[in-house]
Amino acid sequence: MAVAQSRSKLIWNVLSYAVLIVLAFICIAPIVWTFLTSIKPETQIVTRDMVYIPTEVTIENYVKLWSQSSYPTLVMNSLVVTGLTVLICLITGTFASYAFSRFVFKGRTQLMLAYLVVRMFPAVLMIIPLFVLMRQIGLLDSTIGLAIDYTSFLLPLFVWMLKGFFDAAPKELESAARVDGSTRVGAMFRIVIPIARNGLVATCVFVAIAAWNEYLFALMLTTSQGSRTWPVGLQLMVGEFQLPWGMLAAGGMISILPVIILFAIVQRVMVAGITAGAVKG
Amino acid sequence: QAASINYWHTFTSQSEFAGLEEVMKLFAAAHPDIKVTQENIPNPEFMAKITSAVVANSRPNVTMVSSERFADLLAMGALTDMTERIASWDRRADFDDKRFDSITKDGKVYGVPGFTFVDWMYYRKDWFDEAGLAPPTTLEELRQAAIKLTDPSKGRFGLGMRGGPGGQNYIINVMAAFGSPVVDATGTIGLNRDKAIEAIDWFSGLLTRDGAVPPSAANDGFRQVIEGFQTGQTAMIWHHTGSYQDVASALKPGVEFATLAMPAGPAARIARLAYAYNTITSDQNADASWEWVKFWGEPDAAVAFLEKTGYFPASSVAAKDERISGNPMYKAAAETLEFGIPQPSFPGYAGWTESVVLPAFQRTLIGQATPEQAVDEMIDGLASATA
Amino acid sequence: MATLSINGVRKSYGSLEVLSNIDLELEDGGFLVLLGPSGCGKSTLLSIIAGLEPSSGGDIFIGERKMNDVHPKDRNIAMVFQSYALYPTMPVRRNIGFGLEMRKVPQGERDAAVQKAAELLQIEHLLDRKPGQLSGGQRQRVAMGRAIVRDPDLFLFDEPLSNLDAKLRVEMRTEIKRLHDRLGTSVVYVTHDQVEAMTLGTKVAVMRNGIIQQLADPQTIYEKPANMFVAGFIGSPTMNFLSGRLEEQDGALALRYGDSVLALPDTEASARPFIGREVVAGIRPETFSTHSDGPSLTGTVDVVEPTGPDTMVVLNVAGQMITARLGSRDRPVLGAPMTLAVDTSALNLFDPESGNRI
Amino acid sequence: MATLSINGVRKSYGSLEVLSNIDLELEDGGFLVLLGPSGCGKSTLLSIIAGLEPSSGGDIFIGERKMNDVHPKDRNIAMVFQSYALYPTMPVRRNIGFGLEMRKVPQGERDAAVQKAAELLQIEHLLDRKPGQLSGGQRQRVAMGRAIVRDPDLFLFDEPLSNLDAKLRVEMRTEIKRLHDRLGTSVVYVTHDQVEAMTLGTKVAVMRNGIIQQLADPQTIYEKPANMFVAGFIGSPTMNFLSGRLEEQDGALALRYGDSVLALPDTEASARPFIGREVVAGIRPETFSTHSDGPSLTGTVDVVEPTGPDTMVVLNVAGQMITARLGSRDRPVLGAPMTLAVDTSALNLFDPESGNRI
Amino acid sequence: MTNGTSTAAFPGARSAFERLNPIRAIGELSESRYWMYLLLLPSALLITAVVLYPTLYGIQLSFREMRLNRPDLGTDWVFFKHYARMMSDPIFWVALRNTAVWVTSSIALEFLIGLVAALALNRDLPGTKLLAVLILLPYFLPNVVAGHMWALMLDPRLGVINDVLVRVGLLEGYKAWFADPNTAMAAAIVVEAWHSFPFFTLLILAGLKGIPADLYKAADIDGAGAFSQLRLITLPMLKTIIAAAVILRVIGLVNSPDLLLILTSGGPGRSTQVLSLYAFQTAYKDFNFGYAGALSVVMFILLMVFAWGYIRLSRFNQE
Ligand SMILES: Nc1ncnc2c1ncn2[C@@H]1O[C@H](COP(=O)(O)OP(=O)(O)OP(=O)(O)O)[C@@H](O)[C@H]1O
Ligand SMILES: Nc1ncnc2c1ncn2[C@@H]1O[C@H](COP(=O)(O)OP(=O)(O)OP(=O)(O)O)[C@@H](O)[C@H]1O
Ligand SMILES: [Mg+2]
Ligand SMILES: [Mg+2]
Repeated sequence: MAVAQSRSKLIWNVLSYAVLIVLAFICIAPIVWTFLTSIKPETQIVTRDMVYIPTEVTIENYVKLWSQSSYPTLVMNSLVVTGLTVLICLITGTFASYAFSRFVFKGRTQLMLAYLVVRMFPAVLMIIPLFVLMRQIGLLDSTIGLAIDYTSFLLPLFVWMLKGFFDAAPKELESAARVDGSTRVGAMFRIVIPIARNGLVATCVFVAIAAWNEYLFALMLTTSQGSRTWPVGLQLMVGEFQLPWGMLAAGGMISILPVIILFAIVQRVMVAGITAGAVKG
Repeated sequence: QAASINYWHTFTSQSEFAGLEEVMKLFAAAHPDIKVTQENIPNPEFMAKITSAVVANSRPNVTMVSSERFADLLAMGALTDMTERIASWDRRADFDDKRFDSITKDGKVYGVPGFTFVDWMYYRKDWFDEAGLAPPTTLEELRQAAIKLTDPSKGRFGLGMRGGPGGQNYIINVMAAFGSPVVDATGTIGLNRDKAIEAIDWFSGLLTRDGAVPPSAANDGFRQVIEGFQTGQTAMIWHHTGSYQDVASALKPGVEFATLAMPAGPAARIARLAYAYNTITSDQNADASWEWVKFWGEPDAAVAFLEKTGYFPASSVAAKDERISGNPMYKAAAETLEFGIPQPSFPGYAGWTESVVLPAFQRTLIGQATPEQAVDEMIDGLASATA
Repeated sequence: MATLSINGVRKSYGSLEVLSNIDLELEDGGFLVLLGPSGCGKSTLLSIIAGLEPSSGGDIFIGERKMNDVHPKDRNIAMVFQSYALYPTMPVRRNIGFGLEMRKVPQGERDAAVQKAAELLQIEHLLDRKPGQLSGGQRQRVAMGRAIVRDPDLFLFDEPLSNLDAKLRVEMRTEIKRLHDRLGTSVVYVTHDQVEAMTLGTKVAVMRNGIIQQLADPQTIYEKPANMFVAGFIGSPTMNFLSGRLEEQDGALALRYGDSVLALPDTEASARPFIGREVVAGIRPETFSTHSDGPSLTGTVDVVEPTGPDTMVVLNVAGQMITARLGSRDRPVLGAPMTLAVDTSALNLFDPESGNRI
Repeated sequence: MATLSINGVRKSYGSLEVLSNIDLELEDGGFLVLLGPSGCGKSTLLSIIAGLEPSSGGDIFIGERKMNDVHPKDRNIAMVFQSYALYPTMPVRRNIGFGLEMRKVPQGERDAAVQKAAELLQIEHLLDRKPGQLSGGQRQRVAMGRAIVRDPDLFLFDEPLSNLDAKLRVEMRTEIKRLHDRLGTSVVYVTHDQVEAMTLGTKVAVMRNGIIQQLADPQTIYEKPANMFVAGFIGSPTMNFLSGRLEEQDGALALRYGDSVLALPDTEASARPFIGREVVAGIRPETFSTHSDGPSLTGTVDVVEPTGPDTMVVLNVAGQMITARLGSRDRPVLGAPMTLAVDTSALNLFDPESGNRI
Repeated sequence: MTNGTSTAAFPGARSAFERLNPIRAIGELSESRYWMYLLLLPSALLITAVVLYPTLYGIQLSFREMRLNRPDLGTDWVFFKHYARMMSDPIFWVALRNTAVWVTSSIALEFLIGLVAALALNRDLPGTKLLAVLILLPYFLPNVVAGHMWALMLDPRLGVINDVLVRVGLLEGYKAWFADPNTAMAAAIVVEAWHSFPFFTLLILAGLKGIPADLYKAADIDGAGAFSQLRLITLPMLKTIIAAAVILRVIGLVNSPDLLLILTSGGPGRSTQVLSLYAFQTAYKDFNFGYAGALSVVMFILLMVFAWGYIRLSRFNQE
């Protein structure tokens, strides 16, 4: 026999469900609409009388999208760029945010601000010099070059976010690990990172999504089909003197697919959660 | 000599792409030693990208340049003088001299026209017939017809006004039609304040006074205007030949809708001819580039392109193609070719129209400014754009 | 196994000095107990020994090796943290074995060691839980286990038994003693339990406000406290301080308090210079008895508190409150006068001005 | 101020039952001490009383009010957590005053209360620090302060003094007693310190594996433990268990162990049915003495352990190890035979099969 | 980070074998006093390499005459000419005001919804894992797609939202949300909030998981209600995470014109013109890189001032 939960708890639970369901509806409705749009023929999209449920279903938009674009190449490029970006961020950024979180040294605040400053200069004006730079080091029009460009503004995001999560992990645990014979890096990898795991994953997800969806830099700094990414490809499929609703919608659906798959994997890791405790005081 | 060149363009839609591929295929057959790699760039970002490339000195060999971009690109030094090559080109005679007007500066020619967009208007033939109205030939007739055909209870409006992105060109046209061209016959740049005010007052009045325009006009771009027409919410729209396929896909040509040359204003009849030129933008492999540029002038290529896209050829030879001359709907276009003029073109023009003229006009639409204020804003903006 | 020497170690947090000029010497295989009031700097000192906190000055040697610039992991120290500092993401088994894992001890050997430690600490059944699922005392034992599986040069224990019940604590104390006897590893041990201090320590350091008050063997600390602070701090109930004037009576010393006099043994030669001055006599509550005769104090019974095995009696002796611990069979009557014999040989005299033992 | 009744409370974590059928009754103004080995469920019980953990069954009443469905914040309870649970982002002052702040006590009043509690706990100088800058004992006192500033219906203390030094602990104990006397608020108090249990508790509950073994006043728990577990758990050093056969000699009871016999007082009428059977005699170490005569045990001295005030002696009595606590002036000789008198009136007999007191 | 010399500099390296082991070498290095600088080095190098030149380039542009389509004007230094012009440029001031409205409203809305969603999700109620995925979906859509989809849904002719509102009776007829200066900004903010609130949800959720449950228990006992717990425990504990998230979002919103570009292009009139859009247009429509550079520098300075003040106020970096 489970003792009845206290009433206020019940109220909060009900409220939580209500909030979540409403939010989920708000979030999902446009996406559902996008999906519906993607399977409607043009005549049911551009019409005077709203067609909610398509009376005629077509996959033409997807077929066009697939045949017209080199979707696999584009997605592959996007995956590579996203993967590289996340990788670079993980390698360099994890260390940096750990340093910011764990050490007090002269100029720390200033340096952190400096990392932010990097993000502050409007991208609009960064493009030309970046273009020049990338051409000089021969990385123009390459996935690695693009990943490095992304890193320039995603790395600060990564570092700043992750620092918050590192801060939340008790310092004593590292002390214990170090006495146990672990080096500082060892303690970082074995103790701090597992504790900050949720935050690390969340941060990586952001960087990945930002890289996955980035358009302007990808357009400007890649030229050949071989290194173009999916958002650029998507935009290009949408001609100017066309009414591309169906295709645009199909493109939207296709473009969130890989992200959803990725997230489904990540989600499992994230919700595993950790039992905090063992820390007095 | 084996050479490889790259070609930047703004072909993005499926049909455009098919046309391009066709042309490339023909070219490859004719010039097996020249390898063309094409790169498509979305139209809105085209200038940003080409600017970056020019500044970074990493230009493509050949670039597609539309007339309104010519002046800016030339000023940036992006284009190469092609006068001599064109003069000695055996197909030069296929083209009317006018076709080169908007790619010529100080007697130097910088490109070869690929195809043409011709300004015209679409109207609901069935509604006009029903109301017993004749197709308008002047702007005032257009206004009267628009007022008559407006019936908000049925959700019908007379004119689909493009007051959003891209609408600046029509504002310029209306001002010119009222006697205030941006560049006058003598080549002087400037607006005639009174005429311009009159024009803006008339144009915005279609919404604010006559209510003959959908209230969404201030945010209506190409898409909204076409959709409004397709879904039977507007009786008339202004556009160019490039949208014919779209309109015809939703409405029956000759029955539900028909085309018409642009009506005349009090001072002039204005319709624009816009060309997409191919220009050499890099010194490297210039000869190979030239082969590619002039290939677009080959009737075979132009017709192949037309077949895929329906875009109006620039070459007079190609324009005689039966599929164009045989289609009554294209009559208006042929008519317009006679009196149509290119858009004004000087450095800063495009930017001024987009970032000054359009917002100023929008402000009259939404009641934030009077026509006088809007025109003053335009005049000031023009002054600083050309300062 | 190594000696530990600490020379002039200091530590400040900003302007707050929490350790000033600490000197300590611990012989190889010694067992040093740190005692002191809450906040006196014991944990800080351990952290500095372990290399977890930088000191603001001074040197630390373990064995012959100067440790100032040696990293914690290379000091080969095992430590129990006051706050346990268990790794929340790892199960108990891995928590305990972590130190061995870090030292690349093969899995099998490690498992055996963990198993053994867990048995000793009576937590075998908890090995697969996460720390968050343990009770306070269980967590503390895991923390303990993490230290004792190792074979370090030096053990640092920060109140390792504070959350255990008395019985378990006695058992654990015995285990620690056994471990120490067996391994002969030097130990620094912080505790608030004086029985632990007395039974485990070969040396006891009493600290106060970051200063070591006395460093000696437990017996000495107990019997000959260096000053009134140490005297008052050690022992429960705490030592009685009876103020009076030191007099010479018939060649022997005596303490005059109020109208009465307490004869002192002759041995206190060092006390002679204080004759005629105010002194404080420190008398432990357990040195009173109802049985013997000899020097005695008389007062009225103010409080009687039976605590199981003993009975605490507070006597009002000429206005000064004196606590005596008597056997449970003594049943004093509240408000009645009572005379208690004092074992003056266990008595200490203090200079009330400096607080130091005479 | 309120009574507390707990009826048949149970708690399981998954399949693990940590509390089974707990019944407790605490009178208004009572002081209940929970004692029990580590992991027996004391903290869990407190959490359930506070409403922080849902119980798996049973009812809780505070005063007349059934609390099962009452939210913790409405139970008007003050609690000291074993893990302190200080708010790391708030300075000490705010930590202590938080409960008052939540109850909308005006700033001035609150500050005064915090100040007073801080003085009592000797942490006035720490009021503006964050918990992270405190020593273990200081943190514990802050946790304590958070409870005592309030005026709740019920106090729950979970080992509130475990990290304090002996002297401070005595002072705090006194303060708690005083607080309790002054406010008359009911208290449930978990401790491992038996002196605390004995001096503070009006009632003591001894738990084991989630079951209450005995609930009685401290004197009874100490003198008449309900079973061998309680007997062995309470008292330090722990009670001696001497196994033997219960015999009748000359109409009086006696315990035969090995070749010897220990005469028992006649009072143990309830023991008569056990005559001729194996029984266990529980003898507290402090009931031995060298002085008196009467019933006695003889054995060889196996271990001698001086611990300041006392000397512990372990005698080998016919193969059974018996610990005696003697005065510090008794100096037994290792390996020599020794005879100790036993106060048999304080002796308990247990049934070795059930473990219960006879 | 090669081994050899570096390990030799630190005591603790024992054998030649160990000295050659790079993992061990890094381990040794990690104990050195300069470890934090070493940790920062790779990221700092990367950022400097990629960003220093572009930023300096942008800054120097702002002090020059640089109109790509007017080579006749040259590219001389003009010092503060562009800045002076900006002060009397009404569009700049309008854009500045709009930027402030756009950024603050969007952030406020995103944060609020994000927080509420995270709190609700953190209760770990059965079935909410699915809801969590649904709630995070909008963030996965590229800006391009999200913008266009909302443009379609809010369309004055084809918009499903208009249709629904009309059917429910909240609207008389279809409304042109983006053609009315009174609703254009608000509609854009709603779209932005819809698209980006999961950013806050995910971060706050991850942060919430790290708060020890004990604190809430203590707060329960102390009598803190749900709201007090949120205000006094949860938010302070999440302070650094929230502060970082807000700063990053502010920077993101100030700097990227994507969504507004798709939805309104700054119109109607200038009612949704923001600084980033203005700078973009100045650079790539007017080709006035000098002025665009100056606009960028001003945005940059405003952001700096904001970030600095914000860090100060939120005591972000204090222990
Ligand atoms: N989350 C949990 N999951 C499983 N078992 C748990 C959990 N929390 C506590 N326990 C177990 O419940 C039992 C009772 O725990 P509790 O904290 O009440 O013990 P306690 O009596 O307070 O012990 P201590 O004196 O060590 O603090 C312990 O054996 C513990 O291991
Ligand atoms: N980060 C800090 N900033 C300022 N003061 C600190 C800090 N950490 C500790 N202190 C102070 O240093 C002193 C010594 O702390 P320490 O933890 O060594 O005490 P302790 O002797 O272990 O006490 P306890 O027995 O209570 O654990 C304390 O007064 C404490 O308040
Ligand atoms: Mg401590
Ligand atoms: Mg407990």
